[in-house]
Amino acid sequence: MKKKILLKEQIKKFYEKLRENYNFYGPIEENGNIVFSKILDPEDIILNYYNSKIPPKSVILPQKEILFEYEKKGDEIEIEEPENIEEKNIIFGIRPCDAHSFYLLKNFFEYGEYEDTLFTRKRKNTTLIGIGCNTPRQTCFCTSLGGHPFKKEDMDIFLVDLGEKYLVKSISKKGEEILNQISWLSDATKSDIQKAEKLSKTAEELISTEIDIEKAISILKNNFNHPIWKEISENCIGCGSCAFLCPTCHCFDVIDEEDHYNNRGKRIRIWDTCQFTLYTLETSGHNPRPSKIERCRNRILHKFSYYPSNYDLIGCVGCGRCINWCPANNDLRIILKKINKIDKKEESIVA
Amino acid sequence: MVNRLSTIQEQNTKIEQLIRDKALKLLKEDEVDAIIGYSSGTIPFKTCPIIIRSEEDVDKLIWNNFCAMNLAKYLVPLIPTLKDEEGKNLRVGIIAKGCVGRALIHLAAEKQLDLKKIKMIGIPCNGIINRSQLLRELQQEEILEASISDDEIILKGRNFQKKFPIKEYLNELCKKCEVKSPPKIPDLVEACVGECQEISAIEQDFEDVSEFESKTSEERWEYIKELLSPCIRCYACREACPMCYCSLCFVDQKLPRWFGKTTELSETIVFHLVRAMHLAGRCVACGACSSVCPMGIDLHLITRKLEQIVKERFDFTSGLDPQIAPPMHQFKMEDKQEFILEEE
Amino acid sequence: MTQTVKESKHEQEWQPKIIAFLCNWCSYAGADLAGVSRLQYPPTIRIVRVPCSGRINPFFIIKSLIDGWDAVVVSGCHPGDCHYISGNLVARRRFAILKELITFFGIHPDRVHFMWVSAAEGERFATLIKKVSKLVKKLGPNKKFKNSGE
Amino acid sequence: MHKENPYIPKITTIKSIISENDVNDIKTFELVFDKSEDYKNFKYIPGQFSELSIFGKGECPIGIASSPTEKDSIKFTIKKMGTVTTAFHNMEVGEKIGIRGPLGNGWPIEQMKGKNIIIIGGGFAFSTLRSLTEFILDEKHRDDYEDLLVIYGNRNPGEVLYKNDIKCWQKRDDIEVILTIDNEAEGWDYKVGYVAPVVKEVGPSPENALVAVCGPPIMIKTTIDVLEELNFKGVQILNSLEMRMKCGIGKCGRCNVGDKYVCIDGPVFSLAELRKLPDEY
Repeated sequence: MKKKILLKEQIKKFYEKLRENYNFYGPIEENGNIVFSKILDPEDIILNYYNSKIPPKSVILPQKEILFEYEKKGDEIEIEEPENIEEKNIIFGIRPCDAHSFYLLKNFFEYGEYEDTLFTRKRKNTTLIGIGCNTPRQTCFCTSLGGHPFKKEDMDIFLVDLGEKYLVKSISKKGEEILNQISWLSDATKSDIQKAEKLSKTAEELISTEIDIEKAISILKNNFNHPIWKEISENCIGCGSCAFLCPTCHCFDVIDEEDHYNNRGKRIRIWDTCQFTLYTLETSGHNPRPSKIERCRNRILHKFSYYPSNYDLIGCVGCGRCINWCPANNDLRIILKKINKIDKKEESIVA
Repeated sequence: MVNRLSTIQEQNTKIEQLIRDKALKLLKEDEVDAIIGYSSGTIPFKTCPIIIRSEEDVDKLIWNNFCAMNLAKYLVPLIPTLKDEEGKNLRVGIIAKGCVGRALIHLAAEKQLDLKKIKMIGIPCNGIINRSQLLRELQQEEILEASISDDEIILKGRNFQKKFPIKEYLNELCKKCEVKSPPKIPDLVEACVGECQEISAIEQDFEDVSEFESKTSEERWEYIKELLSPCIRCYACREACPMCYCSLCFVDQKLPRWFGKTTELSETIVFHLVRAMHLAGRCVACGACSSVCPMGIDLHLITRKLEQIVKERFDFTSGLDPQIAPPMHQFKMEDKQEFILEEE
Repeated sequence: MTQTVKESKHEQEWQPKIIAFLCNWCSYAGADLAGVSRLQYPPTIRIVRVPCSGRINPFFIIKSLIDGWDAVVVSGCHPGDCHYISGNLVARRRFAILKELITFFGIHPDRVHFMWVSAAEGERFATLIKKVSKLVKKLGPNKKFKNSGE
Repeated sequence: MHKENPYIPKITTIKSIISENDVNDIKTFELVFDKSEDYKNFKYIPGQFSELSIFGKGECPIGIASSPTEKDSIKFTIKKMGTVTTAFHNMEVGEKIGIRGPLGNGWPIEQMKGKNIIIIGGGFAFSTLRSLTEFILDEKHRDDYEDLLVIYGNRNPGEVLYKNDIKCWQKRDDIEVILTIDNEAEGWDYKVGYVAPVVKEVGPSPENALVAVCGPPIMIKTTIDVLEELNFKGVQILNSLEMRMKCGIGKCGRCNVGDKYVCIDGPVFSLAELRKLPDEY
């Protein structure tokens, strides 16, 4: 399909058209933070943002999600499926790194004998309309992880901000179907396309961090007991901000909420993180990961060792959120660089 | 003595020198095994807490107005990093701005640590910059570099450079801080290295608190709702708080499960309400909880209220004297009881 | 049948539900005395007997509000009369802070009441409960937390 | 058509509750599925577990104590420990329990065929071993396996689980049952001593044998040492791991040991496999 042009003042029209059939999510400002939320007024959409505070995974993997509801009727128990799964969603203005996180999450949730159909069905019903990053942040390092500020493969429709207008390209069939519904988009000119290509190049050059991830992955295979884990966990305070703001972290806790008044209740899942002591604490009092050392190690290894060996993917997209918001400034880039400096000789001694 | 009339930048240089001199001396004379301090951060507005163990690393220690974390957190006995191979506690030196000193003293008052094993390297703190406020003011502009020049903070972005007066962009608690350098402990003078001050009581007004309290119930509830609605329950506030050292926080208790753990507004409000209550008479007003919040929630008003309650009710200020029992550890027959319901 | 059944005004009126934690040694006996003496007070309270007002964890009070009680009453022995010597004095400091904080957070102070009632003060108990009921009735149902009002 | 929501439990009813020990903190619950097709779909092998839920209280993973050869109902032995298990102990016959499963890999019954089987259990962890023993003893399966030896240790006689089943086993000649308790007690006619020394004393031969071990960590550790002394190889020693779990299907993330999830890759691992994993369980 041909590349199209969407003028900035047409966003409203674009939104009005699509919200008829979709829940339209986009980046807006809430209490000083950019978050992905259901758009009620197209004027609220902020597209010249760096990246959202809370990753857009929250749209289909919300912090609190109902697994099912039940009702007690006398001796019987009736179980009801959650309602909103079949609703169609659009996530508008998602960044390439976050779009890639949806790919990782989808692979994880459908892996194995048991498919998490709550997630996969929601993912199927969600269309990603993404936008390239003209100016990546200082902390971005997606290029080290196979990403790119203009990577469009994980999206359905890809936009490029050309200043006063957006270059629009459908990537998937889903995207093409949506664009076919919108007849009034004008065609892009050659110079528009050239400009987009130039922007892509400039953006790539702005990313200054370069990390040899393949090397880190191979080193992490053998260094479970290396002293580096003590070193990097020393200033960690054990909060969950890195995980809760991470677009690929997906671990959760399951709890029941009872409504005594109506003999009803629901089982919900809420985000959880391996950084919390309680995460692995067993009722007997035994904790397989009793200190920050094991917990920090698990976080790094999960992303850069267990993910590659189980799913052949890297569990990080390089969005830089954990770097920006870690209270102790425990910088992931520095951690990976330190790991890459582990000497092969040293390794064999420790192992 | 650091000259109070000099610019903030000059003060910082002097404080940094003070830190390095004292740290070097302590390590050289084998008075301590490790020193907890701040090292330069990897992104603007941030410093990275660091634990150094050798003289060569002394130059990594820095001071500037971004040193937001309360280092006392790293000394709470439940955190095991500061133990040697055999699990024994190390002798530790700690870079102590006023509130870090207060936290240490209060922890000693609660018998959580032994001040005899600690060297407090006191420094006259000149305030911590409110990162979230500045980020909010610059909205979506990315700040590539933040530096301090004279009395101003200079922020550089891709195509801008802006200056802000530091004094106006300090944390609210720092603006009202009366304990810039850590209090001198009368019975343990040898634990206080560097600049400590003699202080036995703080007098301050609580206009900000009374102003807030003059609002109606509903207005206050709306304010609290708005304030806490971004909370994602990452517990960074709890984990950064030197006083939150319970091995099992009330919110994590399961038998019985008191309060919900979701991000529903009423549940987050209850979490912050109960946490505040647990900090009454213990909070040292360091503002670490607000500084570390990834969502930029500023809890200073609650902190101020706690300070006001214990000051006005029990005439107590936390973290000044390890010998005085905290107000919630004691009671008096003549405590005020105007809130008790009477027939008329 | 032409006669329509009219609900009396009294039945239609909203009645608050108030949970009362009474200490075993003074206030519970006081409430008992109020009953034995046939003193009238509104049927709005549900009593939980606890060993001492010092037993009251502030969680009990907050949890009650979350669970939808319209108000919470805690009553213990008068200062100096505690069966455990100082339980109520310890509790008093806690309650002082709790009451100030919940008021600060915007929950109406009349939702939580503390009182001292001795075993001999049946009348005082009845009067105070009347007073509390009146205050809470004026406030209306507790709807601040999600579980309430149902 | 989409696949089913994996978090929705099937409904069962408690048919009977048996108190297993003197202190009454271990009970065996017999559950019957409300819908017969749910039972038909619940095909399990010994060593697998299920996520049991009490609505309003939560869910917890429990090993299946019955053997698939026992018809019509399934059994779970539950010790009163945390929120959900305490709620279980307050349940009565006729109440509803949710169940998801069977989950996990279970004991490798195919690999065990034609081998001498040695079952070593300690205390409360005997439930899935009971399942395995009953399975092997079933007339349809008994010929598939060679000698069967069960060594079961407890702190005191009152703690011994499944007393009736054990009595039946002792009467048979195709199984050797060795019971032991930590300290001597009145009326105890069997062995006295920890499990590991008893294993050493019995001295089973490693030839053509597989050992299934389950018990408290210290017992497992000492027993493994003894077995290695007796020349058992790592691949011959099977272990069932425990970890905190929530989802049971490899999604919630907390039960990983290295890159393996205990809930889907386990809970049964051979010692050889465990040695390859980091020591984080």
